[in-house]
Amino acid sequence: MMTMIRKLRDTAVLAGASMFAAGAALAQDAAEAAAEAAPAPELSAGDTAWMLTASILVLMMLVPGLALFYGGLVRKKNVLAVLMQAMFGAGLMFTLWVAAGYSLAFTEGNAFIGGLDKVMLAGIAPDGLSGTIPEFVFVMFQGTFAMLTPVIILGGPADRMKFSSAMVFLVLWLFLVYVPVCHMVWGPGGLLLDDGVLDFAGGTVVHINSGLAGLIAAILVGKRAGIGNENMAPHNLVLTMVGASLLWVGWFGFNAGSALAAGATAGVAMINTQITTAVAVVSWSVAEWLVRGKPSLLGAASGAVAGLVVITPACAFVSPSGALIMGVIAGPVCYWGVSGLKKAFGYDDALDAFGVHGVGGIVGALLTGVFAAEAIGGKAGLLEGNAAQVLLQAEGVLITIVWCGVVSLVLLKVIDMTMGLRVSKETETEGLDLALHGETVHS
Amino acid sequence: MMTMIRKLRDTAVLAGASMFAAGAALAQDAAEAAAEAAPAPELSAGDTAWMLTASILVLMMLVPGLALFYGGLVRKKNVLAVLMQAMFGAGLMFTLWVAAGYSLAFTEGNAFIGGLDKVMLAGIAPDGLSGTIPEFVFVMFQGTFAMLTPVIILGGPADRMKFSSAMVFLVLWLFLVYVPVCHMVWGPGGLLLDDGVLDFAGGTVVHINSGLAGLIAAILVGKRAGIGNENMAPHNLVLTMVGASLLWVGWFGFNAGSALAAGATAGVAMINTQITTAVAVVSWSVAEWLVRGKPSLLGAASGAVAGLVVITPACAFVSPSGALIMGVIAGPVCYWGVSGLKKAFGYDDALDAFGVHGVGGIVGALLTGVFAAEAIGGKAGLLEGNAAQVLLQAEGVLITIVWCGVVSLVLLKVIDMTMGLRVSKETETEGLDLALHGETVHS
Amino acid sequence: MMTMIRKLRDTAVLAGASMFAAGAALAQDAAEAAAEAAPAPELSAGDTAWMLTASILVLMMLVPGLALFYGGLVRKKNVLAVLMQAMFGAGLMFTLWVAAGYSLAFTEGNAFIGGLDKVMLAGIAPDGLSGTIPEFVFVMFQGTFAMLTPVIILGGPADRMKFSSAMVFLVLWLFLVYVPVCHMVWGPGGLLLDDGVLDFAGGTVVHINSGLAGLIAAILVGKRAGIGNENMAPHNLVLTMVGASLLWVGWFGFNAGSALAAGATAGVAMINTQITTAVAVVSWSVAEWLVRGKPSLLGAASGAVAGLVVITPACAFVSPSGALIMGVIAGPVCYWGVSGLKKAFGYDDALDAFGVHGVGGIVGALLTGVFAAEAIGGKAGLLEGNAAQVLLQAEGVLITIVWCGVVSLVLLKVIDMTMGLRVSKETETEGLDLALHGETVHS
Amino acid sequence: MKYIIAIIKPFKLDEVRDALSAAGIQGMTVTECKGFGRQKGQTEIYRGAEYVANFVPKVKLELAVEDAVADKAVEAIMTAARTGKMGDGKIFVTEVSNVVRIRTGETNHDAL
Amino acid sequence: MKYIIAIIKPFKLDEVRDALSAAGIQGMTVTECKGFGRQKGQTEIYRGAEYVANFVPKVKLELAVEDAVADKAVEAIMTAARTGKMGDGKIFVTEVSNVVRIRTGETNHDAL
Amino acid sequence: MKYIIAIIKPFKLDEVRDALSAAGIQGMTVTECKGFGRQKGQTEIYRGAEYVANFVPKVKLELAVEDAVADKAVEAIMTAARTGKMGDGKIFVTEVSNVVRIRTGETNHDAL
Ligand SMILES: Nc1ncnc2c1ncn2[C@@H]1O[C@H](COP(=O)(O)OP(=O)(O)O)[C@@H](O)[C@H]1O
Ligand SMILES: Nc1ncnc2c1ncn2[C@@H]1O[C@H](COP(=O)(O)OP(=O)(O)O)[C@@H](O)[C@H]1O
Ligand SMILES: Nc1ncnc2c1ncn2[C@@H]1O[C@H](COP(=O)(O)OP(=O)(O)O)[C@@H](O)[C@H]1O
Repeated sequence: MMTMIRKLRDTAVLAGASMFAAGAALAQDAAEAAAEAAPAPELSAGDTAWMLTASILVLMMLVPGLALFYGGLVRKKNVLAVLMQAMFGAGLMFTLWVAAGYSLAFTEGNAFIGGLDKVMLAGIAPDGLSGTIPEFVFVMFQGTFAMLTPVIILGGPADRMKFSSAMVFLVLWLFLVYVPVCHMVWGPGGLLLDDGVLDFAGGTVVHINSGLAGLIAAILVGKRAGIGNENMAPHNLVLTMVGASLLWVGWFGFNAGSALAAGATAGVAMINTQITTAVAVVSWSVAEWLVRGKPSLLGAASGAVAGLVVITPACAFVSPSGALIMGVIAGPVCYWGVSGLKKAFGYDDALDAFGVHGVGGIVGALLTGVFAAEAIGGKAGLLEGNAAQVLLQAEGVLITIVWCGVVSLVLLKVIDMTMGLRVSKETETEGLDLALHGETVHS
Repeated sequence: MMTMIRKLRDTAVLAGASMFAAGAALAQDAAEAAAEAAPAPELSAGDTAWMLTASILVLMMLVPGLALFYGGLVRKKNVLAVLMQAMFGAGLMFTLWVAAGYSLAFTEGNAFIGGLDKVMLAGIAPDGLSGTIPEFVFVMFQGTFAMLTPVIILGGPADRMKFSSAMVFLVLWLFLVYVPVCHMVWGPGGLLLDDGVLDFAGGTVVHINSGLAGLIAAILVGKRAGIGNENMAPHNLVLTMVGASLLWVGWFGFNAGSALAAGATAGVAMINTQITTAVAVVSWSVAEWLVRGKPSLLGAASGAVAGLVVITPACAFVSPSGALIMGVIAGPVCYWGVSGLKKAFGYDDALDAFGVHGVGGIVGALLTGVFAAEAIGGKAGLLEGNAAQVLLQAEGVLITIVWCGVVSLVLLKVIDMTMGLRVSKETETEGLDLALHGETVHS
Repeated sequence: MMTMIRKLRDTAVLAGASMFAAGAALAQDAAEAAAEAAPAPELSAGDTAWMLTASILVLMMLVPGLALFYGGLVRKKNVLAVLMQAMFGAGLMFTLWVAAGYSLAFTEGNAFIGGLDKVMLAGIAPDGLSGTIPEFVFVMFQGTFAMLTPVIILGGPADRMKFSSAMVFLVLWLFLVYVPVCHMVWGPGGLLLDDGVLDFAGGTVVHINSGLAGLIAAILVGKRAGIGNENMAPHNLVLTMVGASLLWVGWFGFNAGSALAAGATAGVAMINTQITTAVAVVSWSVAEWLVRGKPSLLGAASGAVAGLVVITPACAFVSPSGALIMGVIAGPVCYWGVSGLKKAFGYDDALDAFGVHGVGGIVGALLTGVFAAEAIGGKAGLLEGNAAQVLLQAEGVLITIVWCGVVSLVLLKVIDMTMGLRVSKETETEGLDLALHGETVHS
Repeated sequence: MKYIIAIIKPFKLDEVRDALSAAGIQGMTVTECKGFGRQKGQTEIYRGAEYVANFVPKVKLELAVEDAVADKAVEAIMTAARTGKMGDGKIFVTEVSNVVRIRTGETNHDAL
Repeated sequence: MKYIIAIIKPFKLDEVRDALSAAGIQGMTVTECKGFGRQKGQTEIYRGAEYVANFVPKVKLELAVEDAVADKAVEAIMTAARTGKMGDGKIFVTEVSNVVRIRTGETNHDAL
Repeated sequence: MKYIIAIIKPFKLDEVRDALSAAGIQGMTVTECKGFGRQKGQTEIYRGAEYVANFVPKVKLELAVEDAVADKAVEAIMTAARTGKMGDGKIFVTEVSNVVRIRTGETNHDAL
C-alpha cells in the first residue's frame, strides 16, 4: 500500500506535479527522461537548489509582498490590520498545512480529498524524495501556496471584517475549499487530474478560488461605511508598488518553481511570466491613459499583478508570442474588472480580490486553452485547431467556481450568524489598527 | 538501500560543517578528511547555486531586513540612525572579516583563535574549494554571519548610544568575541568542536552572543530619557513588519544554507525552520491575545523572529513534530522575555535584543538537546533517552555566556571611560538623525 | 578574420558570455569543459538554478530596488512619479526587448547591430541552450539588464521631466544606444569584442551609458525650479536605504550572474563585489565624516552603490586585495562626483545618475585595467606590468562616451523640439504625482 | 466679523463641511490636531509595555464669518458633529477685526 | 497688538517669509492645513474610482505684531503670496491682549 | 474668557500638560507646527549639498480658560516649558466671546 502510494505520488510529481498532467510529460526534460527507463529518481542538487529558492520566493510573495500590496491600498488607520492578517494568516495556514493539510491534499484518498497518512508529516524521511528534490522541500513549496491563497481573499472584505472571524474563516476555507480543490487538481487520484485541463501553476486552485471567495466575502460583509462620500484613496502607493514588485519578483518561484526542476520547463515558465507581466503593465496603463487621461502608478502595479495572474495557468504551455498577446488582453480586461464590472454590480470588493485574481484567473484559464502550443508544452490549443481544450478549460473553471462558491458562501453565512463578520461601526470609524490590535502608525 | 542513503546523508551532514559534529572534522578538515579516503571533492554547480543564493539571503537579513525591523521600532527621530548603524556596520564588519576575521576564525591556530594565513584572503584561488563549493563563496557566506551578528547587539542600547562608540565597540567585539567563539564552535581545532554540543546554524555564535552583549550594552548605556512618561511606541510598524518578513525569508539562507549543500539536510533545515516560525507567530500572538486582550502585529512579527531564533541551532536535528512543539514554546517564552523578565529586572533593552535573541537563543540551544531525533540528524536528545545532550547544550550556552559576558562588559566599560557610550541629553531629545547624521525623514 | 572573431565569440558566449573573453577561459568550469573536445554543451541544472535566481535578482534591482533608491531622494510630491517611471519603464523595456531588442543585440549582423532572426524570440525552442542554460533564461537575464539601464538615466532629470517624453526617450534610447553598445560589447561580431577591453558585468554598457545619458538629460531639461532656495532634501531616506540594500542584494545576480554558471567565476565575482561594496560604504562615509563633520546614511547608501558600480567591470578579473583598494577609491571619488564635480559645473543632476553611475563606471573601467590579476581572471593589468590594458580600457570608455553622448543628445534635442522635455511650472510646483498620475501619498 | 474655531472628531469632518455648505458658508480651513480632555485616548500595546495615549486625534476647523451668520454656523457645526459621546469637541467664537482676500486685495465682508 | 493669521499656498511660503523678514518681522509660526473654498482640489484616480479632494493643501502662518507694523505685515504677505489664481488664500487680523516670551518672561512689546 | 495660544518645544509637551493639569485645566488642543524666530534650524546635509532648515519643529497648544485662571495657566506653561535656551517659545492671550460644548450644547463657563 505504502509503496503504491509512493509510486503514484512519484508519478504525479515526476509528471510535473503542479499541473493537470493527462498522461503527458510536461516537465519535458526531467519527466520524459525519467519516464523512459525510469530508474529510481535521484536527488538533483541543481533542482533542489532551485526549489529551495522557489519556495523562499513564494513565501516572499506573501510576507511582505501581498501584505504591502494590500496594505498600501487601505486607509492609514487600517494598514497594520492588513499586515496582521497576512503575518498571522501566514503562520496559521502553514501550521495547519503541516498538521493535516499536506496529507489531505497530497496523499491518496478519494477523488475529492486525500488521506491522513502524512498528518504531521509522519513518515517523511530526510532523504525521502519527491521527484528529484527532498519531499520536505516539496511540502514547503506547496505549503507556501496554501499560505498565500487564503490571504488573497481578505482583500475583498478588507477594512471592515473582524480579525477573529477572518481567521476562523481562513481555517475552515483552507480545509473545505483549498485542500479539496488542490487534491482534485494536483493530488493522486484527484477528480480533475485526468480531465486534461491545463493549469500549470495554479490559476484555478489559487486565483479563481481566492478571487471568488473574496467577492463573496465582500458582498456578505457589506460595503465600507462612507464609501462614495469619504476619501477611500490608497493611503500609500509606495507600499503598494513595493508589494507589486515583490509579487512580480516572487512569482517566478510560483510559476517557474512549479516545474519542480531547474530545466527547460522552468525556463519557458520564466520567460512567459516575464513577457505577460511586462506587457500587462503597459496595457493596463495605456488603457487607463486613454480612459482617464492619466496613467497611474496603481494602474501599472495592478497591471503587473494582472499579468502574473493571467499567465499563471499558461506559463509552460504557450509560446512567447502567445504570452505577449495574453499580456495585451490581461491589462484592459482586469482594468475593466476593477472598474466597469464592479460598478455594474455595485459590490464593494475593497482591494479588488475578484477584479484582479478572479477575473484574471478565469481569463487566464480560458486563454491557456486558446494559446497552448504543442511545440512548447506538448498540448495544442484553439489556435492550433484543438477547440476542445477551451471547453476543458471552461469545465475546470466552472467546477472550481461551483465548489468554491457554495462552500465559501455557507461558511461565511455560518460565521456571520455565530460570531459576526463585521466590526462595529465605531471600530470601523476609529480604524482597525487601534481597535483590534492596539497599535497605530506614528508618522 | 536505506542504510546506504542514510550513510550518504550522514557524510553530507558531516561534511556540511555548520554544526558541532561530535568528533567529526568540520568545514575544511571535514572536506579534507573526506578528501583523504574519498576522492577529491569536486565543485557541485547545484550546491554552489544554492550557496550563492544562501549568502545573498543572509545579506538581505541585515540590509534591509534587520535594519527595517529595528528601524520601525524606534521613534521617528531616530530611524535613520538605526538604519545607518546597519548599513555602515555591514560595510565595516565585512571589511574586517576579509582583512583578518575569516583567517582568525577558520584557519588553524589554537583552541581559541585561528591563525593569520588567510589574512586578506591570501592564498585562496578561484578554484579552491570548501567542500563542494568555491572557498570564496564560503568566505562570503560566513562573512554575512559576521556582519549580521554584531548589528543585532545595537538593538539593546538603541536610541541613545553614540554612533562612533557603537562602531568602535563593534570592531573590538568582532575580533574579541565573535571571531573566537566562532573559532571555538566551528573552526578547526576549536575548543567546543569536540564536545558534541549541537548548534546547526549558530544559536550560540549568533544569537546568545549578540543578545547578551545587547543586554549588557543596554544596561551600561542607561535607560532612555523619558521612558515611562513619554510615548516610546514603535513609530512605524509597517517597517518592522517588512523587516520581520525579510528576516523570515532570508533566514532560510542562514539555516538551510548552513547545510552548505543543496541536499537532504537543507530540506530538513528548511521545513523545520518554516514550521517553528509559523507556529511561533501563532503562539506569541495567542499568548498576547490572552494576556492583553488583543493580538498585535508587533507580537506576530516578534513571534516570527523568536521562532527563527529558537529553531536555529536545532533545525537539522529535530523532527517536524519537534519543531512544532518548539514553536509552541518559542512564542510565549520570548514574549515573557520582552515583558515579564524585562519588567522584573528593570533594564531598558530598547528593541529587545536580549528578550528575543538572548532568551530565544538559550531556549533553542537547550531544546535542541531535548528534541534531537536520531532519525533526522543522527543525534538523540532527551526525548530519545539521551539526557546528557541537554547538559552538553547547557555547557555550550554557559561557555558562550561567560566569554561574551566578560569581554563585552570590559570593552564597554573601557569605551565608556574613554570616548563615552551615550549621546548628550540634547542630542537624545532632538533625535539622533539630525544630530548625528544631519538628516531627517520628511514625511 | 571575421570568421575567427566569430568563432572566438561563439566560444566566449558559450563559455560564459558576459565578458570580453579574448580567447581566455574565464568561466572556468564550463569553459574548460567546452574547450576540450567541445562536445555539445548540456543543460546543467545547477547552472540553470543559479541563472533563474540571478535573473530574478536583477529584476529586483529595478523593482523595487532602484525605484525606492530614487524614490526616497525626491520630494514627497514626486515620489509616485519616480516609482511609475520604474514600473512602467520596466514593462515597456522588456516588451521591446522581446519584440526586437534581444535579436538586435544577440544575433549576428554587422559590427554595430545584430539581425532580426529572433524577433519575438522566434525560433528559440524550450530546450534550446545558451551555454549550459536554456536560451530563454539567457533572454530573460539579458532582458533584465536592458530594463534596468534606461531607468537609471531618469535620475538625472528627475522631478521635472514629462512622463510621456521620458518614455519616448527610453524607447528610442534602448534601440539606438543600449542595443548597439550591447551588441558591440557582447554580441556576436561586435566591434569591441576583439579589442580585449575587460568589462565583466557591464560597467560600460550599463553604467557609463546610463550615467552619461542622465547627465545630458539633466542639462537639457534644465535645473529644478527653486533649487538653492527651497529644501530639496530627500523626503524619505528610509526608502533610499531599502533601495540601496536591494541594489546591493540584487547586484550579485548582476555580477555573479554574469558568469552564466554556478562555478568558480561566480564565486570570484561574488566575493569581489561584496568586498568593494563593503569597503566603499566605509570609505564614502569616512570621507563625508572628514569633510562635513557627520557621516550620513545617504552617504553610506551611496557608497554601497558606488562600490557596486566600480566593481562591476572588474569583479571576475581582480584579486580580493585589488577589490579592497577599489573600494577605498570608489567611495571618495564618487562622493566628489556628486559634490565637487557637480558644483564645479553647476548642472542639476538631481539624483546623481552621472555622479555615481557615470563617474563610478569610468573609474571602474579604468581600475579594471590597473588591478586585473592573471591568477584570477586570466588577464594581467597595469600592476602586473601590462600597462596596455589601461589604454584598452580607456578606449572602451571613450567609444561608449562618444556613441552614447552623441545619440542621446540628438534624441533629447529632437524630443525637446517636438513634444517638450519638461513639465509646466505649475505641474512642477504642485508635484508630478497629482498632476501627471492623479495620485498622491496620504501619510 | 467672527472667527469660529471648532474642534471635532475627524470622521465627522465631511458631515460638518456639508452642513456648513448648506448654511451658506463659503470657505474654511482645517488642521489635524490632538485633543486633551475628558475623552481618554486608546491604549497602545507594544511588547511588554503599554501606553495610554493622553491625546485623541481631532480636527480643527477655522472659519471667518459675518456676525449675522455666526449663530447659524455654530448651530450647523453642533448638529452635524454631535454623536453624544464624550470627546465630541468644542466651538470657540472670537472676534476678527479685518479679513483680506489675497488674490484680489478685497477686505472684510467682500473678502469672505 | 495684532495677531495675524494668513492662509497661503504652500509653495509661496519661502517668498512670504522673506517678504516678512524684509518688513522687519522677527518671528512666526507655520502649520500645514487644508483649505476649503473656491479653489477645487485635484482629482485622484484609483482603480475604477475617482475622488475629487474637496480640500486643498495650504499653509497657515500666525504672527503677533505691534499694531504699528500690522498693515505692513499684511501688505507684505499679500504681495508675496499672490499668484492671481483662485486659492491664493486669506488673511485674518485679530487682537491679542498679551504676549509672553517663555525663555525670559518678558511680556507684550518686549516679547515680540 | 481667554483663549491662550502657546508655542513650545515639542519635547516639553508632556511636562506642560502635567503642569496645566496640576493647575486644574481640563482640556486643551495641540497641533504640530514649525517655528521661525531667533532659534535657527538644524543643517541637513545631503550628497554634496546642504540646507539650513529655517523652521524649527514646535508644538502649539490652544486652551480656552476662565479669565480668573488665565494667569495661572500662563504661569504654568511658562515654568514648565522653559529651558532658558533660545526657541523656548511664546504665549499669546486673546479673548474668546463664546464657548460651546458640542456634546451637550452647554455654553461659556459650563462648556469649559
Ligand atoms: N479648554 C479647552 N481649550 C481648548 N480645547 C479644548 C478645551 N477643552 C476641550 N478641548 C478640546 O475638545 C475636545 C473634546 O473635549 P472632551 O473634554 O474630551 O469632551 P467633551 O467636550 O465632550 O466634554 C478635546 O479633545 C480638546 O481637543
Ligand atoms: N471664511 C473662511 N474662513 C477661513 N478660511 C477661509 C475662509 N474662506 C477661505 N478660506 C481659506 O482660504 C483659502 C483660499 O480660499 P479660496 O476661496 O479657495 O480662494 P480665494 O481666496 O482666492 O477666493 C481656502 O482654501 C481656505 O483655506
Ligand atoms: N511674532 C511671533 N508670532 C508668532 N509666533 C512667534 C513669533 N515670534 C516667535 N514665534 C514662535 O516662537 C518660537 C520661539 O521663538 P524664538 O525667537 O526662536 O525664541 P525665543 O522666544 O526664545 O526668543 C518660534 O519658533 C515661533 O514658533
